[in-house]
Amino acid sequence: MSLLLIVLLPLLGSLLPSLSSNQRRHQCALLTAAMPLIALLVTLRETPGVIAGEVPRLAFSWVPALGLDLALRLDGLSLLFVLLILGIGLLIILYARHYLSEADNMPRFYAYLMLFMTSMLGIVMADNLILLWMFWELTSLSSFLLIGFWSHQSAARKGARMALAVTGMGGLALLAGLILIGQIVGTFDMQTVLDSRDVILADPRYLPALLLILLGAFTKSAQFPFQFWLPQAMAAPTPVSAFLHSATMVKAGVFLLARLHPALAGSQEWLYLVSLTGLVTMLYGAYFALIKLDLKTILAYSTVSHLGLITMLFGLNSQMAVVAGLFHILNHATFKAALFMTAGIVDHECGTRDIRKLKGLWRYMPMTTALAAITAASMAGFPLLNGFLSKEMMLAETLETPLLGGLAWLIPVLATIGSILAAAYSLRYVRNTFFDGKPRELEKTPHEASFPMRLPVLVLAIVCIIIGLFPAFSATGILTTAADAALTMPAPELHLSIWHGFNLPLLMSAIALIGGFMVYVLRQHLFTFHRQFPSRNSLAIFEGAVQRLVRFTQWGIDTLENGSLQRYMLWVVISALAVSGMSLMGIETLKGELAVQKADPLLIVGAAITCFAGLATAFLHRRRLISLIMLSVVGLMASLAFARFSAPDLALTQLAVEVVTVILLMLALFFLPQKTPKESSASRIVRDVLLAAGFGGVVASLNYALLTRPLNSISDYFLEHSVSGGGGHNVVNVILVDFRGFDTLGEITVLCIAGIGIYKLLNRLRLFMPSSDSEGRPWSPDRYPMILASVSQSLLPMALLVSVFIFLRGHNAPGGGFIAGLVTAVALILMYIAHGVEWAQQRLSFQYQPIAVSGVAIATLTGVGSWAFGYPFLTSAFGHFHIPLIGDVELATAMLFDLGVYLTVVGATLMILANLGKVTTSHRPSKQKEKA
Amino acid sequence: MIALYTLMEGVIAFFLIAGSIFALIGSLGLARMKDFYMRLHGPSKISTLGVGCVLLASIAYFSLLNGGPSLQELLITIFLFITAPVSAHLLSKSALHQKLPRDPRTRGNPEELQEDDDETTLEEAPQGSSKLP
Amino acid sequence: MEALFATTTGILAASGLYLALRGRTFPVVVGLTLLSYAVNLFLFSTGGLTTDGAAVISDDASKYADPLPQALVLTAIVIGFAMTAFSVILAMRVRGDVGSDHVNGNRVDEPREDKS
Amino acid sequence: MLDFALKISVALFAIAIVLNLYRVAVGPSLPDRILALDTMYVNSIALIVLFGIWLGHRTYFEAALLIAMLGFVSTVAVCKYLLRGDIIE
Repeated sequence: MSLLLIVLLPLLGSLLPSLSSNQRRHQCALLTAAMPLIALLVTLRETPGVIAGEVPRLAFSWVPALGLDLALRLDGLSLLFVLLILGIGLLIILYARHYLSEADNMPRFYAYLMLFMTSMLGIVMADNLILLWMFWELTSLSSFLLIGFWSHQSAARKGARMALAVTGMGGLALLAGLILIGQIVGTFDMQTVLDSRDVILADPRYLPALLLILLGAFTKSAQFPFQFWLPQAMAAPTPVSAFLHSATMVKAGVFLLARLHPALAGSQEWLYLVSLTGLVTMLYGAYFALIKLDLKTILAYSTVSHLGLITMLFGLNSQMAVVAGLFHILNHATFKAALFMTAGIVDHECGTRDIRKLKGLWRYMPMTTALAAITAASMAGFPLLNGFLSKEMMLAETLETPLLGGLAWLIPVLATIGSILAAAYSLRYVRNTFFDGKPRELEKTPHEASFPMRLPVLVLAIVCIIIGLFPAFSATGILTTAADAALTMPAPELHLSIWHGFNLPLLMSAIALIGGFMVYVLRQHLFTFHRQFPSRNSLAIFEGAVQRLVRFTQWGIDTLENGSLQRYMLWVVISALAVSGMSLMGIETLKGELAVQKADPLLIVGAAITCFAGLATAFLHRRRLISLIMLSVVGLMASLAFARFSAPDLALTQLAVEVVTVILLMLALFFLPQKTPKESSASRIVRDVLLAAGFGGVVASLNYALLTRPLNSISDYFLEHSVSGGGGHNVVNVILVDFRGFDTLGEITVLCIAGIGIYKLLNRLRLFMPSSDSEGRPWSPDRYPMILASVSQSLLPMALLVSVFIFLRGHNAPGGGFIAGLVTAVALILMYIAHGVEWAQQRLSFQYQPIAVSGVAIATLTGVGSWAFGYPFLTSAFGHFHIPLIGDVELATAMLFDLGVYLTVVGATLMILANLGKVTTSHRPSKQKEKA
Repeated sequence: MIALYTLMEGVIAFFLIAGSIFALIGSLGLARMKDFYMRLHGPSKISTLGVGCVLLASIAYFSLLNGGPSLQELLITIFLFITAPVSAHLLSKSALHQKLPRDPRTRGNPEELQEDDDETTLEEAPQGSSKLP
Repeated sequence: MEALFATTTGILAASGLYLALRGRTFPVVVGLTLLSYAVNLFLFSTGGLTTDGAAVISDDASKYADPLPQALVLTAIVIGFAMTAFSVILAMRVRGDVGSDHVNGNRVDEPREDKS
Repeated sequence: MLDFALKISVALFAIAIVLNLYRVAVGPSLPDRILALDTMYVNSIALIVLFGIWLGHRTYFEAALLIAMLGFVSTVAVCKYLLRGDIIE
């Protein structure tokens, strides 16, 4: 349970800051700090157990179908990172409290920071590959928010976007790689994956999986050639940089290397890819750290360089190298966080980070100078500090690597060159900023930062010294446990001490320090050399690529999506034609093996009428009402066809819908022009006729081919089980309300939503109402013809009776909720037609929206009800009852479901038609009014 | 018993034939008559009668088949007989409203058709001559 | 009979498509309705054309019409109505907001008397 | 005898429907077309009933009933449209 606390407390912490206002900054910071502090205490309580070898784990099943579990673990590796994240995170919270200015929205900042911390903790504690990836993507997102925190600055926005694009794409690659691993191993469970190294290495999918995972790790850890996003991310507020680029974000990549080290490492591919990338990155970063002029950019490139160093160590396939890598992760986090904070202090107090303007700050801020000097010395690998220890281990490991075979000597040489550069840029950072004369052109007079702002730096500097002086006491325990988790076998015995005697690594360290000093002294030559190269701005290149992409997509949109429905239709139809035409060409003969039934004369007449009416609908379309009448003929014929081919339910539905559609279209036609102007060009008409003919031909051929081929239907199941399983004799209805009840539920929901959408669309719609028909005749003054009014009123009870009859019998005879609902709706619409909206509203004193919604609710509740009895959703129960006059009625829960269908259909149909009728608001001339 | 069946069969057949002939005559009238007012007669009266006959045949047939009175078709018949006049009334009302031309030999001069100065018939009427509100 | 049925479906689909390609909202909606009739007939026919199949389960029935396509088409008809209604209201809304009933949203060539 | 009568009857009704379609198609006025459509509905009822007699069961009874009802409503709606333009006011 405590594992969950560690992850969830910071998440809770991301909500807490918003409780406090921006003005009460102390309160806000305290609230924020409380949660990670508790989480840190929880972690510390677990620490002795973990160091003793326990691995607390926790797992809930989340989406078993995807292999996704909410599984957490706290092994040594996780512990190291959790302590770093929480510890440095707390210091950052304190620092940010004093760093942020009054104008910055502090609660928002803390909320983002806590969200980021949560996702980072999730990564390091995840015990499931997919879960790990989820948190991984969360860090990309939350770091986007953090880097772009000063969203009014263009650089912040662009830097954030670049970071998101690069790490996000890497994240997708990582997902693909992890899925491949999951496929190879058969599970996403972390422990199983870590134990299956032999299986993974032997699988042919190992290389692609490795490449994809490394892509994810390298983009996150800013390895060459993806290093460019990290310096751009320096547009973030300094606390963010200090957190993201020391202990967290970029460490996620190297964490992943360490985490999957037991499963993936050991192959030649791993050795070359990882260690050489790390080596190149180390040199590249170190070189640019020496060249750059902005304090934070210098630190950013040094971070790139150190990450390269760690990556190289993980790549060396040596156990001690892994230990060294982990040790350097710890050390780098401490000194780099501290250095970023000193850079922030300088920026905060002097208003600039340009190394050319800053000089001699030690006069103004001696404490900060001392702290910066200590931590920078650690970065340079100065003895008695922690950086020295891990760097020396690194140098020792490079001496033993088999990499490059006969050229293996190259590795330690290059590593030493990297160390020389590291010493040089560390020296430059301290000397150019804090010493070397007096500051020039500063906007304000610098002074020492407040104590709370220096406190986090002080803490980290002390940690640097403690680890540097007493490594065996302070770091051995946690490093050994962490290494245990990152290695397949127990970690090698670790002898951390300052003095190993005179040996080659010590010599290399000495060369590095002396060489670094010399490079620093001679740096002007290097700068001159560097100026010969044209400067390449990675941001400009990236933004240029983004602009080109945007232009390309804009071009695509403009070309394809020009706002013309006709053109879209054209493309849709042409592609449909192409696809179905192609499949038709694939069959040998159009006619299948089934015997053709003989057509009787009645059928021929019916088909002829249908075809004629269909064509007439198209040809007479410019006279809209006539076209509509022709459409009703087609509808009538279609329902007769359904009746003819043994589908009474369909015939009923088709009839009812056809009438409702005609009423609907006429209601709409009142507000639209009565005739369509002649505007299509002759060539357009020819094109459309050809297209339509082609379409019709394909549909007809497809239909014929289908009809003459034997059918393999699952319907026999429904026919067999309809009575026994669904308790109804009308199989169509049983399928609707029972077998496929879930589909029907979806469909009535759609109907309900359509009705509500229409209600909303009609809201405050004002349309011109013609006062005369298309021939200029004024409308008849007789609003409600008396004969119609009185007769229709007497028809209503009959119609309602019919609909109840159809509804009740629906399960066993043609009928059911859909049809009964439509009949009821039509009967009520007749009242509207005969008596008008006002009359009907007075007598039907209910709203239709609640009816439609309650229909969906009843249907859903019926489904949910079966849960109460321990059955799956929408299981039906039934029994038979005999009701006089109506006959044997089956009362099933399906009936209740059908009632829901009925109510939805009534409600939705009336919602559509009655609301459309109501659009005519003003009173128009009428007989009644004239009399009055 | 067999005689009764034969008799009933004859009755049913008679109703069927009679009904369909009525319906045909009604539709023939619809197709052949000279103006709308004449055409209205056929379907609204004779066709309804024809369908009524067929429904009677159906009642007789199913009564015979089920061995008892089967009156459900009566519902349709009642429905038809109530609604047919109403639709005919509405149709004639709209025809009068539209001032449809009538055969010159028609006797009587209904009020609705008196100011018959509109030269254009329905189908050739120009589009868009309605006045602005 | 099969050829007849298929031809009818094809002609209805062709007419519907021709209308759907017109430039004004009303013919497009009518065309879509016609097209949906054709599609419903098509879908229905995938279960085969049964002339005197029983529609409900009974002991003396020898053959049944395929109920599954029927159930599918039944809901398709109702949903088709909802879709028609929605597109019709959309057409009205466009007329109210844009002042034209052209499907491409053109504001041009609207007869004067239709402006209110 | 009954079989023969049925066939004759169906044929005559089919001819009647074709005649109705002719009127729907040529018009000339809108009320003509509506009247013809209404007649077509009525004749369809007869056809469905005849079909029921031919099959010997009354599965299609509801269909006939609904045509009677809905045909009326649709005729009323179109007439109201011709008279008032707005059918629900």
